[in-house]
Amino acid sequence: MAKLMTMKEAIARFVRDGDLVIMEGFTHLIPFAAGHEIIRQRRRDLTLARLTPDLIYDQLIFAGCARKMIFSWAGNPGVGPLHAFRRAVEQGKPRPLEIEEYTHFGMVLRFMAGASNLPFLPTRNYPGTDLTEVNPGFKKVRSPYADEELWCVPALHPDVTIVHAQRADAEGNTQVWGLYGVQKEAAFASRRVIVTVEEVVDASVIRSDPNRTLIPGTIVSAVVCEPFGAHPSFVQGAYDRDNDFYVKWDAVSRDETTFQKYLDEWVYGLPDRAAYKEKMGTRVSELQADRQLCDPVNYGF
Amino acid sequence: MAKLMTMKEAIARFVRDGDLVIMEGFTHLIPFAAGHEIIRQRRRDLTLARLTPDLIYDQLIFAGCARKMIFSWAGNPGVGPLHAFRRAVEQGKPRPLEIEEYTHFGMVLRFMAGASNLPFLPTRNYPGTDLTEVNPGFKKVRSPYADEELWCVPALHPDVTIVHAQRADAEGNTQVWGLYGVQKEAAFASRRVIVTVEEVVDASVIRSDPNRTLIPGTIVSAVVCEPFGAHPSFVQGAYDRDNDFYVKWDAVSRDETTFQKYLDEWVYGLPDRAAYKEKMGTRVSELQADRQLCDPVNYGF
Amino acid sequence: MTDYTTSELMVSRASKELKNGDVVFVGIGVPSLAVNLAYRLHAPGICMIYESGAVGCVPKRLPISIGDPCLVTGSLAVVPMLDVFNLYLQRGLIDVGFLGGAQVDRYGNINSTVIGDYRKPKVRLPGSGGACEIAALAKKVVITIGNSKRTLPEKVDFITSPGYLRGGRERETLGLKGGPELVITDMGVYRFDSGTREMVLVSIHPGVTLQTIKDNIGWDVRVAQDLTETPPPTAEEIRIIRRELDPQGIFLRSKAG
Amino acid sequence: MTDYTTSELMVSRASKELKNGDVVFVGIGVPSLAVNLAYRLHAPGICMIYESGAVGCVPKRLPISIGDPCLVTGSLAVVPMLDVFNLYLQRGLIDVGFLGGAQVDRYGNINSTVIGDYRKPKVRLPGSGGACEIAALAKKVVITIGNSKRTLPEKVDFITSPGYLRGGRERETLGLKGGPELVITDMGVYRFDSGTREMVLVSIHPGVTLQTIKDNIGWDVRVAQDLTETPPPTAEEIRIIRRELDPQGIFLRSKAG
Repeated sequence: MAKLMTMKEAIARFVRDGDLVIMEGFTHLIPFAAGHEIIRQRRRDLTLARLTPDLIYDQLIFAGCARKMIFSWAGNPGVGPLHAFRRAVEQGKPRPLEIEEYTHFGMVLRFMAGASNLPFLPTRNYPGTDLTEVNPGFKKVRSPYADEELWCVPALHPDVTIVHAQRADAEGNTQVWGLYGVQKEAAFASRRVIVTVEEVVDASVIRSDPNRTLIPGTIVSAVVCEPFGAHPSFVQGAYDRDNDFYVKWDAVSRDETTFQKYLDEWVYGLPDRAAYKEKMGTRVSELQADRQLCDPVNYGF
Repeated sequence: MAKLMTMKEAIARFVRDGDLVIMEGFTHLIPFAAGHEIIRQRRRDLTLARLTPDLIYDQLIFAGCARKMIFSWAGNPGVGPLHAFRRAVEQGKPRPLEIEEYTHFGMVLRFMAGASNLPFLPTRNYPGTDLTEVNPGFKKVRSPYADEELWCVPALHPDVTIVHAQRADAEGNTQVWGLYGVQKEAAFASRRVIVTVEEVVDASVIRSDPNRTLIPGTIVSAVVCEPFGAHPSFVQGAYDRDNDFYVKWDAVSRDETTFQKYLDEWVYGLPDRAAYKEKMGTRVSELQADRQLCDPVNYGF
Repeated sequence: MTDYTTSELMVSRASKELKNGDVVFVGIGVPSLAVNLAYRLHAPGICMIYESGAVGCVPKRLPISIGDPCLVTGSLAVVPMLDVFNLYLQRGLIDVGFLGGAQVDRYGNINSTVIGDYRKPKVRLPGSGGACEIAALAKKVVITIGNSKRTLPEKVDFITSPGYLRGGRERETLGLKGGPELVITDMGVYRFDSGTREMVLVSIHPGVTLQTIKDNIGWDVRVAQDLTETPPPTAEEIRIIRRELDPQGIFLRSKAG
Repeated sequence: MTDYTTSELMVSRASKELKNGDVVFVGIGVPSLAVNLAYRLHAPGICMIYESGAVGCVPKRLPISIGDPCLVTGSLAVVPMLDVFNLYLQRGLIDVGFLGGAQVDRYGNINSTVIGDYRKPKVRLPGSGGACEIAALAKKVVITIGNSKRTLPEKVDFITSPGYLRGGRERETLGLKGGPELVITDMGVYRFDSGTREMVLVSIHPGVTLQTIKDNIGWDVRVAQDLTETPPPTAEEIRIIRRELDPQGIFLRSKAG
């Protein structure tokens, strides 16, 4: 089965109403193009899991795609709150949003437990925090080795995980450099995996540097070639973070009318990411990364 | 405090009689030069932990350095048994060797638990094996999430871990490519870390490709520049595995006289690894790796 | 003497908490500026770690987020976030962590989750992020926050990140090491009493009166006998902050923390 | 028809257990040759994983050890061993695992630890390595071993790697999935009865008699009604094995498994 397909096709085939979805990327490589396509295809009742919901989930919440959110930090980094998230939680608009809240460490451990097919993982974190009072997901286990108790978090088993990366081959063998975030753990925890990349490369490129492979093709369902697919977040070596966009988003998203206008113009009003990049105009080249190549290493024997 | 020092100095300062020592490297990057220096300095009563004791621990056992071994597979890969190990276990020669036995998975989990400052880690492995009957280190924990029990292994906390790598800077920021093995987990679990490398490089080389850094300088006590330091094992991109040596070792080690002769000639009889490499003569160039460079990636923004 | 802003004073004061060789968990804003100031002045051997996984960073520009690409380029290592939490923080390798929040209480507990009731919040805040684990697992925590009855209540609405809980030995009893060491506000500096573990005012910023502080904190705060005035930033510190660290004044014209 | 060695027959037979697209945990020797044979003939989409962490290997020479550098060069991925065990094996991604050992018993339990008593062994064997986790966590296990009363006792001296334990549903009861599917020896091929879970002889290699097999196994082995003769390797298989896979006969002149 050929895995290489368009974003429209990948979302249509592998993201279903009611799914538990992870779209990861910690500041780096956030799969915005995939998020926009999910909005365009009007998926509903999704449970969205992510350490930092960021603008991508704020948009999905406003568009009415989300029933529940599992997260650890819901803000616009260095700028302010996520307004759609706050309206949903504080006023139930556009619909009430169920929330399940952990910390960054707890979220990664949940992904790792799922990826390792374990029911839970323990940590020395969490004594004293009120989070364990409001979230029954935290439970204690007694060490069989010493008289001590540890808090645990339960495995998370997403239906689909979507990640963006610098490059992959047609089989989905995916390579990432710069910030790794938690994508590997999220992908292995998931039933289905969609990989969107700046560049689809020949397998020989992947095979020239196997230590860079973060996600193996064997767990990947779909590969989408989607240049600029992470904007307004960034891709190390390709384009910088669009910090102005994040700053301006505060005003855009505070007002529901301008928020809707943004979605109408940049999501519903466009067929795909190519059109989005086109519409971005000169901003694309302004964000283009400088060239700073690493020293190559020798894999010979 | 300067970390860059000779092997003699590093072993003298950081490996003590009675220590729990890990010298890791799964087939790849086995720190033989460090093992030979430990034999030369006649350390005693060491507890040696390693997934595959390999020839390096067989030599330490024969030389009388070891009191106990923690391991998961004790053989000469593809060739036969480890004769010194078998003599110690079956006949108590040169001295009885206490053994503590896990599996590869169990050993890595013990390293990872130590590296994570956790008392234990759980796994779905071990129902039905007799290993849990003969080793009280295996204990069960009940999942707080469902009615199921999981086997656990306890954290391991070595006094010192020694790893060999392709390159590091003078502060011990260490980069590895090819097989990773379990070195990262072993190093983070350890109180002290000695890194021996084929090449000490300027920090700018490390900083040109930060994703390749396996061990950060902040946990490293000593850095030793030791070219050919992993022979007869191999270093990806530097030299091939000396399979003939491993094959011939079977005969050498089966007989105690020839085993002693080997140590006299190649360990006690030589001052350091430079002399060993010198003595190897043309074999060094026969094992030299071909050149097969990876495509460099862009770290710019 | 040089004129300076309160934020610059806070940056200067925070930087003095950092020793050469410290492994520091860095956040954005005042903490980032304080660490970079220390790095340029008295602590060139400091190791900066960001929860995004960048280690030994040498940012060529002011990082706008903890995942800024400038933290990666030229860094000593980039590691998975799971390693940041397991192998660095939980392992006990982090000497100093910086935290802020919406509320800090008498015992150094921090709230960044909700104002009001958790189920029906008046204000829904971002949540813990990595703050809870930093508060629980770093060897020492330095807090920066504004000084007002709203931000410094006697008791926080929600304990996101544990300080000394209800004081005394409660934190140790729960098996937690470390704890908050210092609170730096826009009016003064507080430490924690070694017995009761409550915040004690140890220095007041130039131009601020004790009465002003008492009027802007949620309980009858204890004052150290040897109460001092917070030393103002030096001309050299100001120069580095304005010329090198935040030339566009992105953080230091916004409010503290 | 071509002449061939017993080992070549075993390699040919083992390769038939592999489907295109299978993710296979490969060992050295017969397993490695069988996987590479399948890869060249009917299963080009097979994914080879070695416990050393090399994934999607395309070895340019015969690997001498599971950590051979030729497994790394040109592979699709190299991963930490912790990932091999957590994310591949325990996660349930491994379709087929190959195992050998010193003893295999009536219910497919494998011993690679000791002959005799564990505390005072007659022969101390290498131990589990990754065998125990492969036996416990792979979807299906194929075993290769010599056929003798010594290597196939009714009960192993030590269960290193669990098969069906004492038979019946004991393995499932302990929460283990998968289990041994096939045992390939130098005399025949065995499967496991779906009810009793004991080894059943399903095919005999050309030139071997049923009596020879009964004389070389540690219990009164059951024989399938539809007992067949093991198909000999094809000329093409022999050519690939001798010309491409093991030109120096490193493994196939040594003993099986």
